[in-house]
Amino acid sequence: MAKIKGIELIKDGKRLDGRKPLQIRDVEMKVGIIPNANGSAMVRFGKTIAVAAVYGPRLLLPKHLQEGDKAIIQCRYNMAPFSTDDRVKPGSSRREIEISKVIRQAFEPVLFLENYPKTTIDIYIEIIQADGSTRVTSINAASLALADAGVPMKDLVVALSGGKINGTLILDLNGLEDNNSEADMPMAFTANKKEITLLQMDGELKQEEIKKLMTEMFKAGEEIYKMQIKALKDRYSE
Amino acid sequence: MAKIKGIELIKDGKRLDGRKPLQIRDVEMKVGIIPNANGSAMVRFGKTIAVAAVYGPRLLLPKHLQEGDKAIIQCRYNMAPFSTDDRVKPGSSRREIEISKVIRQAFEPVLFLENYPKTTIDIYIEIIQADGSTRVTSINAASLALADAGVPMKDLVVALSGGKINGTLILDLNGLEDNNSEADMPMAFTANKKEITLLQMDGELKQEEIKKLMTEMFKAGEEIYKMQIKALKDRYSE
Amino acid sequence: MAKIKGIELIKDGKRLDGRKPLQIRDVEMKVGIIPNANGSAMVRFGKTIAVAAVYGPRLLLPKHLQEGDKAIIQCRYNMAPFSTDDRVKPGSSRREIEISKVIRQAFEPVLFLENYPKTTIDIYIEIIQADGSTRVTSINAASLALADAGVPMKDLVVALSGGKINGTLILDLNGLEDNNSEADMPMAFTANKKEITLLQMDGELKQEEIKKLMTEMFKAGEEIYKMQIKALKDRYSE
Amino acid sequence: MLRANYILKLLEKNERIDGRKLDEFRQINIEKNIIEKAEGSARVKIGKTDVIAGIKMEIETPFPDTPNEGMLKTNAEFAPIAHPDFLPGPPSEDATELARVVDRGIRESNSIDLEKLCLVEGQKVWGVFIDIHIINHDGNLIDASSLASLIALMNTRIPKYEDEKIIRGEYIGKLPMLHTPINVTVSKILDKYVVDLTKEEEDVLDAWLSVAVREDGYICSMQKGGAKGLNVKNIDEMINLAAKKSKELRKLL
Amino acid sequence: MLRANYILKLLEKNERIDGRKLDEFRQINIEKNIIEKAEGSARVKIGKTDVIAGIKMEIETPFPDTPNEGMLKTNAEFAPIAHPDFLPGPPSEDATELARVVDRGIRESNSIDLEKLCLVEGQKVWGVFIDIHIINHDGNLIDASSLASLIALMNTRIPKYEDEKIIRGEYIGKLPMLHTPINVTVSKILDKYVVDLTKEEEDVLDAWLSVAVREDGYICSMQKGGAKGLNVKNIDEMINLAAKKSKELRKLL
Amino acid sequence: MLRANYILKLLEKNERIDGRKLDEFRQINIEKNIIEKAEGSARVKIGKTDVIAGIKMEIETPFPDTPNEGMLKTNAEFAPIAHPDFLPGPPSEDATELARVVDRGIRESNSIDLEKLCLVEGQKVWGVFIDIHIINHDGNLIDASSLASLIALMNTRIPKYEDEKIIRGEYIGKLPMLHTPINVTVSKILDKYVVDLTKEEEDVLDAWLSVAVREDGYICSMQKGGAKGLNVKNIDEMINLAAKKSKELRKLL
Repeated sequence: MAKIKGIELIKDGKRLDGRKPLQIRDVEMKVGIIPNANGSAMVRFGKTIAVAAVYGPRLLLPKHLQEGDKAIIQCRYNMAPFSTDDRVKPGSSRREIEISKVIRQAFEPVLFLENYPKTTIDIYIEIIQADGSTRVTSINAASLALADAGVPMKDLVVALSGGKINGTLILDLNGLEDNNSEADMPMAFTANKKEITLLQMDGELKQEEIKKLMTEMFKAGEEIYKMQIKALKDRYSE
Repeated sequence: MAKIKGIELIKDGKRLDGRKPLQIRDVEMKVGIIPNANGSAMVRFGKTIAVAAVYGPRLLLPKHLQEGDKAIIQCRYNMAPFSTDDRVKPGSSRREIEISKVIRQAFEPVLFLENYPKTTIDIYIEIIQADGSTRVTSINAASLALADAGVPMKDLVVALSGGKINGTLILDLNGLEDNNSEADMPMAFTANKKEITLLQMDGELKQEEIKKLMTEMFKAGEEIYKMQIKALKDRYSE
Repeated sequence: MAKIKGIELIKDGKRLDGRKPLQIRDVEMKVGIIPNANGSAMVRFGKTIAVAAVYGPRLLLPKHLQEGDKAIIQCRYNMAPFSTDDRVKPGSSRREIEISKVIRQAFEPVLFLENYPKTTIDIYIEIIQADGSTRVTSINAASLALADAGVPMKDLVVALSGGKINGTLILDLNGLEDNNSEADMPMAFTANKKEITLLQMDGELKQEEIKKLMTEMFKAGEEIYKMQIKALKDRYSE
Repeated sequence: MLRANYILKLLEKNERIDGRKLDEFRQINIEKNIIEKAEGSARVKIGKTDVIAGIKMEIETPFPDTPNEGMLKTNAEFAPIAHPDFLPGPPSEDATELARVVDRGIRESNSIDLEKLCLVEGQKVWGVFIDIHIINHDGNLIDASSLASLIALMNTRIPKYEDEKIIRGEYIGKLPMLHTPINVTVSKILDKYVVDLTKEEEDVLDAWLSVAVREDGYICSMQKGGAKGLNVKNIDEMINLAAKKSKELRKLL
Repeated sequence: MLRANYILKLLEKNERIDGRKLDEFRQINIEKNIIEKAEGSARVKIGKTDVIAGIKMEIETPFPDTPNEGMLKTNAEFAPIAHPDFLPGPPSEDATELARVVDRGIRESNSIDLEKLCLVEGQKVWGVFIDIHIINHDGNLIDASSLASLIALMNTRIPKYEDEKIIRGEYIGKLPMLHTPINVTVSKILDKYVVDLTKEEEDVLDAWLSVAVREDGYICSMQKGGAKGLNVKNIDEMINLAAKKSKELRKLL
Repeated sequence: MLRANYILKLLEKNERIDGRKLDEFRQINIEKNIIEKAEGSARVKIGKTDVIAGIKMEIETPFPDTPNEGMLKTNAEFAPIAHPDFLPGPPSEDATELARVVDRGIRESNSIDLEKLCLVEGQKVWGVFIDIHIINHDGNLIDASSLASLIALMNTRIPKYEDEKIIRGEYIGKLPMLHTPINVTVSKILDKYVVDLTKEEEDVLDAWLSVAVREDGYICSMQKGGAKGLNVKNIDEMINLAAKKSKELRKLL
């Protein structure tokens, strides 16, 4: 999804894919899709598809990496080579390294790491298709995978992106919007306590716009939370 | 040795280097060429020259790589930068990684790995010059190097390549033939029991052709085996 | 600083930057510039700026790298990406690997390594700006950093470069001279005993020229030694 | 070890732990074109083994000795989601072998009409990138990956190329395919020939032979693996079985 | 741990271990153009934290979707001279994050007029390489590195380019700058907001928010870090504090 | 350690463990053009040390500041066949030093007439790749590798280059050589100067000086190594010895 000079992303109050500004895309969530993993999930927002698997808590080796009083989280966010318009070369880019770190931190506040000394909780994420908002889609998938793995969590983590196009605040940016937006703000938060565990922003926003956008994101987050709960129920009622 | 459109590789029953279809190239074998190694050998098929050295069985470090009940084989097949028409960049290519693996497996069936727990038997192979059939030449060299190292083997391993050019089954492909053949089939087998320990094939062959080719390869293998025995005798009668 | 065909580097007994043949550039030395390090120093010869930090002796991990009866020295010479005309790509080049080795060896003779078994003395050098003679500038900085770290030394190590341009022997080559010289000879030696601990030469010199040049380098080294002593005194009288 | 012994004991009686016959595949589930962004894609599940192959078309410089042919490159990633033993990092030896075996089956059977992929002789050709992504590993990765790759190729469309740019999302036609090789891996355990092994069956195999069979019956590539040898009779019978099973699998295309 | 407890105890009383107020920066020392070989450079010391940013201008091929814009690339190296825990080797996760946060602050605020850096559309543009070199790490690397990078850019000159060669040392003018984003990182420790943490303070923080504020008041990038969450009120107050402090820091430009 | 002590004890009496004089080389065996595929090659054995140097000629883009000169690149691989301590992997520090010392001897003596290797100024020149492959390491790798490289270069032929392609196997002439530097490494053990050390002698040396001497007596490169220092008198005497031995070795060319 290229940067296009002078593109009009919103017309007559509708986005190019027909959505209203604060409407999120069609969402699909499926828990337990990887039999080998302790927990796993697929989450799709529009064309963006993330698959997450959780392995652990399991003993961390070699020993010198262990923390004596708690578990560590190891997280890798990876884009499949075929997930984008131009093929992604295998191997971690600097973007992927940074995203892996912020995703890891999005879960640190909700896990009882002190209960599992010397172990690792591995969160692996594969972006199967990328059309914007991949990191927040990943977090929704990882949240479900952790729950599926039976790793105790203080709260589920819910995530989505907000932004601004042609002066209008929007939710859930797709790839074209992401690359041509005035601002892009991914956020993750705990479903009940609304503790923000990931927040990034790129672009140009006034402080009031940030506040307004967050309010809308919390609202939409309620819906995403319900979908998470439903996906987990579907899994256990299989 | 490039791929050449429409090249005629066999004329009047003779190959471009003058050989008959089932004739192997001039072969040279020399055992014990690397004083530092526990065992070593050089084998030449035509212009293809492979040097193999064996170190071990020796303690494997770091410890966590050790197998408690047997030795492991570590094998590296490597092409010298000057061994081919266009310089080979140093560092293992995917082709070299795969060949290292199949060569290792060519020897697993004949070694008494369970006799040497926690150790490694290292088989290192350098292709000094490459003119086709390098992996089978390597196996003949490694077989001699293992014998020279005094590593007990159930049987010597003998290897050669077969293939098809212009509709004719041939043995011991050179580089030009390899790159322009209809089929290329490297094979390794135990000299006496005729257990096949490496078999690969690329190209187009009917099942009957495969059988016929194997029969010829076993026959030629007898000759190669005799050369191996002679090379070992020459070494010990030095 | 490019290679320039037929460039005249010395005219009327003066070098292009106005120096006399045996004159070294303006030198600046400052000890203790990195609070985190056990010892540190900045040394500038003209535009060439080297920063050195010493960490240790400190326990070397992982264990299997330790020497039971002495400390090891780990040295890394690194060029900052912005230090040269064309940006230097991050990551160690072969040149940097070799220079790291010869710098390490320049200090081995003067340290009491046997006093610190199982430890490492880490010497890290960053070239902030490169205008010739970077390795010798680095050694002067490292010598001060070691002294600042309180690592006992038999003697301070002093270093400078000598060379030949347009038939004239010179000292302290700058970048343009280095790239267009007839010979370049970096040397490090102990300040008092005059034990040479680093010596390299590239170019064309007769044996008598080498002797003559060394004599001049020892002489100039006296001055550099005095500057080292002064820089250390300035540090302790802060 | 108890589990391994149990598997072997059952095999002696020609039985398998999941009730299958020795020459029976698990259920195969195929989804096509699941990745809109890829020029072609397929997901193949064989039992619990789950593999996605995606095809990307990119502009490349041809190899000097085939200046008017497109290029084929195959890559396999053992994504760490797929098995507790898979770790992040560069491709393992096994992933490298998998990619190369799949690649050879397709390349050596002349599946793709590479000459039709030349844009400017010696300068610009289409590169066909097959990327194999393992989602869950429960054995028989070679057959699953080969099948996924073949089906993905059969559904690949060539994008429009205008003014030195690939116009993603607009297509000028399908990838020209000449042949359809089917890869079947036959394993020998004890004196039995078994197909489509699960991961725990793979842990007790003696040797395997992977055979790519073309629609015209030609064998286009073979690869032997495993720590034990095979004799000529074994090879012959394993090729027979592979050829027979390839006909069944072909019906899935 | 005693030290950590002491820091926390003081903070409860709104005091810091070095006597500063919670919203007070350490002394900031700025040196410009310290590297003659670089097209621009700056050294920024904030207390004992010591950072050099150097700018190199190189000829690059533009990205296909911005054929008439220059390129910006930011790299950070945690040189092992700077801290006992920094080791030689490829950039760590933290160094990667630092480079990307600095990069985004500059990129997203449109600091550089990249369109003026095009030489031949689609073929040749100026690449602006920001290299951040940490000399001593005593906390708050993001603010120090951002400031050093901005000042270095503001002092960058474009070299002459003739006959396909860069003439180093001869310049045609300054790098065209449109905006000057100032990055301020606010940390939450207990229920306090604190700026410009030292390394030992960073070891006890709960969460941090880094905010790039433009001269016109626009927020141009944010990054949250740390192992604890933040609520909306926290975020709002932290942005407020960042905006306020950015005005102070701006006077240093 | 007993062995080391024995070596030292003998040296005190000016004796060596293999009966040689201190300034005596082991037997040197030279084979030329052993690799048909290489444009030049040589195998040099000094005692049990066994080294192959191969030369490949490739088309390269020249460096910007020497647009009409060919390029020289030297690489050394400590192949794991050659010594129990050599392991597969990227070049070690010692292999890197070896390659650079050999390279400098040849480069700094202007051995190759690089200006004659220009095809199109600024665009295409011949690259001369020296690859050193250690077959067995029993000491004195620098002298053996330098000699092998020089002899390989002296026997190198330039391939035909037509229609943007190298025609391997057809040649237009020999590589133009201007000078022939001979590298001799002199080691100091105790107060003795010794040449051509075996591996076990190298383990007890104090310092070494490697000196490349040209046919006209000029010294073209030097490298000091080892954990002890050398004084001016040492250096002078070691250069003397190196110059003397270089004349003997030169007869082997």
